[in-house]
Amino acid sequence: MMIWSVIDILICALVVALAMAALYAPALRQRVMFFIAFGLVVAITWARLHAPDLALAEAIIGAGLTGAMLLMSLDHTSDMPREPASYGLRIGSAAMGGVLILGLMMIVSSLYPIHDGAPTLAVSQRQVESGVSHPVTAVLLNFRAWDTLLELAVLLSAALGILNLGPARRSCGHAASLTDGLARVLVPLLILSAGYLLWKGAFAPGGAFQAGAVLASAAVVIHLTGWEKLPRVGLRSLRLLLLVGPTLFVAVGLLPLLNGQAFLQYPVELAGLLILLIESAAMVSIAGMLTLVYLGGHPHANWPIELVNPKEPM
Amino acid sequence: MSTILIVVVIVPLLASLTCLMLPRLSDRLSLGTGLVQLITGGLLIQSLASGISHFHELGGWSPGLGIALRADALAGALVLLCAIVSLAATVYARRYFTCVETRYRFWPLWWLLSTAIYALLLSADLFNLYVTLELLGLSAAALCTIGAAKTEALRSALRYLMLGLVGSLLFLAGVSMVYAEYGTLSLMALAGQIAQTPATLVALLLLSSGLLVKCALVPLHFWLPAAHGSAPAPVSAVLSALVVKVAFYLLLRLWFELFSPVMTSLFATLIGGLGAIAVIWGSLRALTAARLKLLAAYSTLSQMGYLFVFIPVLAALPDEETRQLGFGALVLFALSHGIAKAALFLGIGVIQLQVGHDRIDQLAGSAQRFPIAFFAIGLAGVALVGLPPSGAFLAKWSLISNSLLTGQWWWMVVTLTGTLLAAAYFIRVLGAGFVTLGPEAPVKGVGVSLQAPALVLACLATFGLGLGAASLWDVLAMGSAGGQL
Amino acid sequence: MSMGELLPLMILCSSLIPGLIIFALSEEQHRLRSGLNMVGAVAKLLLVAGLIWGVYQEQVFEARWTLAPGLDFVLHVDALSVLFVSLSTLLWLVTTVYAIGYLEDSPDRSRFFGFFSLCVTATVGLAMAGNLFTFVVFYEALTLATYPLVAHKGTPEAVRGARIYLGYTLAGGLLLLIGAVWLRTLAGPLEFSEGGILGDIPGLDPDNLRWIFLLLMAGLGVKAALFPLHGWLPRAMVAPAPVSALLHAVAVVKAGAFGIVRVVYDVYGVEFSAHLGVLVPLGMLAAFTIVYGSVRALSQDHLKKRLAYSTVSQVSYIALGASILGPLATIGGVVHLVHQGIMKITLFFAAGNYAETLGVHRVSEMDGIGRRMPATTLAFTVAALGMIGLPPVAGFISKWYLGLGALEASQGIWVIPVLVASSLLNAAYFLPILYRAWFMPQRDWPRQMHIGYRGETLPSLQWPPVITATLALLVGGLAAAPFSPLEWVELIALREYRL
Amino acid sequence: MGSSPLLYAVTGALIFGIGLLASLRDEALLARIIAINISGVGVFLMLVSFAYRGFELAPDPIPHALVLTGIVVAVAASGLALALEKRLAELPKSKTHKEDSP
Repeated sequence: MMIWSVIDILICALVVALAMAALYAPALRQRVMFFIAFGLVVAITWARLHAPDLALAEAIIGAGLTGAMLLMSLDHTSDMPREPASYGLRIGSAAMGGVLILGLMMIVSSLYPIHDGAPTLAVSQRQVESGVSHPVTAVLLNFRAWDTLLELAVLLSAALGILNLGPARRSCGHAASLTDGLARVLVPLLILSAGYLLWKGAFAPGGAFQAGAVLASAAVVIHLTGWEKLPRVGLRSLRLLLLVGPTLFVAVGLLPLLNGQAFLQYPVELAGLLILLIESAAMVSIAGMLTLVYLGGHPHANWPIELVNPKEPM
Repeated sequence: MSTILIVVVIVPLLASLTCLMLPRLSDRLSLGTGLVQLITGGLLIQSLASGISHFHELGGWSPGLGIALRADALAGALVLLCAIVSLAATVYARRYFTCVETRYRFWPLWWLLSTAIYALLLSADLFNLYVTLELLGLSAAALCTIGAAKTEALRSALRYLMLGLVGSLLFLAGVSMVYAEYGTLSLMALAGQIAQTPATLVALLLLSSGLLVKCALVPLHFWLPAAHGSAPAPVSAVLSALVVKVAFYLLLRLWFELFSPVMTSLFATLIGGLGAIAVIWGSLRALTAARLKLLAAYSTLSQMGYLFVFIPVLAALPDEETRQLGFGALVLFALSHGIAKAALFLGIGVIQLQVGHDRIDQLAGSAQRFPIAFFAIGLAGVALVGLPPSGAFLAKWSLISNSLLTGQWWWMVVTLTGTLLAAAYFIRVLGAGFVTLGPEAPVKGVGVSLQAPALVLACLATFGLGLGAASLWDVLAMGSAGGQL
Repeated sequence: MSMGELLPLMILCSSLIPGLIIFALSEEQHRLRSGLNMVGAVAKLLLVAGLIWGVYQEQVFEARWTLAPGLDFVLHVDALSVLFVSLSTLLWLVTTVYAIGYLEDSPDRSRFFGFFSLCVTATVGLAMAGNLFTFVVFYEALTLATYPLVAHKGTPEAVRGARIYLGYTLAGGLLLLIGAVWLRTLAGPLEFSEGGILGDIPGLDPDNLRWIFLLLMAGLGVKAALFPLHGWLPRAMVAPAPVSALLHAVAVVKAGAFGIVRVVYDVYGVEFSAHLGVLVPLGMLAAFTIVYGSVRALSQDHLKKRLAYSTVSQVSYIALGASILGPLATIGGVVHLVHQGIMKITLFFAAGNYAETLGVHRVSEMDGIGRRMPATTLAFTVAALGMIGLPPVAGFISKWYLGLGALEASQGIWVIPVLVASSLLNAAYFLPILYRAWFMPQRDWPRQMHIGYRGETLPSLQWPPVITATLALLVGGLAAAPFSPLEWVELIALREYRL
Repeated sequence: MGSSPLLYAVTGALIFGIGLLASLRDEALLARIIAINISGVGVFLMLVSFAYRGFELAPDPIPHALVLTGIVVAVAASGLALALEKRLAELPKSKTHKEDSP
């Protein structure tokens, strides 16, 4: 046990140190690098705290996708900030912030010991009715499926907002080291592992989000190598790509209403199948949306539809 | 299982997806969706008034394990408000965005925002509320950028987004503390359990400050004027009328239902004090604003301030019955402001669209050129200032009366000062618009469907809510029979 | 719904509905617009006739609508309401005729007549308000409906005048609101009742009541143009003549005075007010305003301004009457509500005719105008003499009863001199006008309009002042006839003093 | 289960706090996005340590699901913010209305 305590202390110190570095390093580029490192250490932390789903998600999304986005944005971000506030003001606000943070830390420590609440007990009791054996997937796709549906809506609104803004990022020389050959190996591997993660989600860590994020990262790799081979998605296909996940989710959710049951109340015997169905569709949409989020703009100037005459009457 | 709650939240989501799928149908589809929402809202409030309480366990799981949707009278009243305002704004947006491509980009996001609002109003789960808040923030920020290639609009949208994120983060921190302390996220389960512990107090502060950012209470207000002042008119209308309002709705739920054991009179007075500053400061800024939309945005700051001034007065009321009445006045004020502010923004949008700007010192001739829109602006002004027969007048009457009753006359002074200032900034607008131009021929006429929504809303705020307010109290009394309030 | 509920609502709607329809009309539909206006005005007159009959028979007219728990919107008709309702209805009819002629061919008439109708609706509602809350509602509504009328011309000067007007009246409205809310929290629903209500409620703190009285009077005093709250009135002169006529004779100024009467008699109760000691200061202020307004009127060359200061002075007679304990003073004050209205509207019609037909705005331009426009000037003369208080014109009756009342309340020592001084001052600013108009040689007029008609100007401009001047003569000369204002006011006084 | 989860929870609170403070500084957008993300991780860390039940017991799955949702929401929001920034950078540096900014 002793050795674990040491490891815990080390991990925590590392997390805090990297966070400070990512927040206060002098140059933006350094901060981004530290942030990516921070994400990786946090992924390890999740693993340590028995949260492998999160470790996967953090590594792919938190450190990977966000890091890639930040790196790409370095080009057009104006450089380091203007002259900061006066010395006294900074000391003052830091002192006040410090006191607040200390208070928060003390309050958090007063929360322990933590006991299982009624919902936690209910999850373990009713796991069998959820159709999947992995509890996190059961919570995400069944017990709290409404959260997940709305989360898809959040992703959709980010993607739509981005599509409305302007053209996508150009692929550029940032990742010159990532050679063509490596990418040729990496991309099929990523697609394969996405499928695996999706399938595995029913009984082990993994699922639509991780799988979708892996797919998106395949797209990122393609983009980074500067391939023009990223299949040119037509407008209609793009819309379908974004839609299929949420639409299928809603449709499956609405069906039980016909029987006078609740929204999203899957029949117990079909639950596993339906969840897999929803997850597959969601994975495709998530991949599409995350790719758009990464690209930061639309691949077609005339999103969302090809118009003969843009001023056509209603 | 109340299927009507599912209709309320799913119809806009489906509308969003369908508008994305079939852009060419989206104009007509949106109109239909708005109508359906209005009918649903009406049915919901009607059934609530007859004493039926609505509850839906999503996935069939009991609350705690799953997420529940529920509607009491307060939620029902706000659902109806949102349905009314968004229908008006939808009709308006069809004419406002003259470029068809812009409309096609607008509708899916518009209905996502709507989804977020309804999901938030009906949600009975703390974490689910966090997700709805994020959906609200993201879709609203994305909408702010529609059709605008202006630096100003993009910059304020970005600031709006970032502040929204900070607010959500604070809220999430509060949620996690609550979960650690009580082991559940269901509002119903929490309501009976909340006790006076230090962690609960901190959780309350975190949740409240997160929401206060979104309500733009002074001193967390600085993002609002730019964001509301530079978005397209229908979006501004919904942002000012609904988006800040639903954040306030959540605060009401937290303060009066969940955390009532932790709410001290000191806390209430502090909140009221900030509200009072917002009332005065917002009005003063509105008085000196150079543009109409900016004036309207500052007016939102000040009007939101009143809602917070209600809090200490309500908290000090001695018995349950008068508090119930005072609470009704608060809800009435929120509804009245929502509808009137939407009318104001829609009316301003007409002028801005036709004249090409909304500078107050160049408004001369507006009263002649856009009689309907200008009349709507005037009527909305009546409701915003709180003159009879508007709903806000009744609410202010109650606020003043209660502040005298509880011996807190200073809230009355704030209310009256704010009212005078509000009158002053509206007189400024009316005066500028009434100045006639020379004999040169007026510009082409403006379509009725662009002007009518503003007028309908303004009439509703000034006459409808004023004369029909009594039923609100009836509904609130019915709806909260089983609740905490 | 019984007739007792329906009639007050119908009276409101008879101007509200035409007003709303008129807003929707286009500029060109002037025939329809005028028709609607006239139908509304005549219908209202007929309905009011029914009302008078009913109230005389002691029928109860009351409509009640709960707006919020504890806040009822009440229309209740008593003898005092009837007096004010009939005055406004009658004068609205005349003013509508006048306004149709006055605004011929000017722009934005739909807006004008729409708000004009709303303005009368608010006035009538104010007259029929059954409790203080409803009164406040209509009081504010009146402010709002008149603002666009004052600003109607759209010149920077008009907009400025309107802004000042709105600033004053909204601030006054707020004071009234505070007073009303405060009193409401102390004393319950505040339903107007003859003889007052506060005297019967035990346990009220007299000091609070005095403060509230001050607030209410300050709020009402703005519209009633009590010194020092009268500043808006001369500036609101920029409004078109029919608006000025309505503002001074019926709507705004009278609403304030009517409110003072309501509060003193039907909320506080005149005896209870005297007991609180609030009447004497009110009376002093009214007396001062009477003299002050007259003195200021002396030095005005602008005709409408001179009339405006005259209004400041004359309206305070009503407040003065209300502040003297005793039925005779009450009669004098309340009957002046009617008499001043009829006379002042005549004066403004005449002033409007001068300005519209000949472009004459100033007293110094009026030389010989009596020969050019004899009918108008004759009407003006009758009204001016009435204002001075010469029998048999109506003004005499008011002053007579005021004087008697003051003697009865043994306050003659200061009231009588005020009345005398005021009458002398009235003479001093009206007689020179009359002299110029009749006896000085004609000059060149700044302009000549409406000369194609048989009369001296447009018929719809010429007849209204003649009619109202005749009316002023009739109510003065036939003051003892049944259903004359004086007789009706005696009925009111009997009921107020529970005699 | 020792004090490990407590340690992580307190670390989470610390990171949440410093991230939040940093996000309020007047800095380049990129830095503020990093700060908000770090602050979010702080909240997630608290939640996950609340879920931890020691080596032998399975953790509480609910916070894990919540955090997963939170991670996805965070990337969506960051993406939108960065895209807005990109669009702003592409626009010509036009005159901004001075009187409009509060």
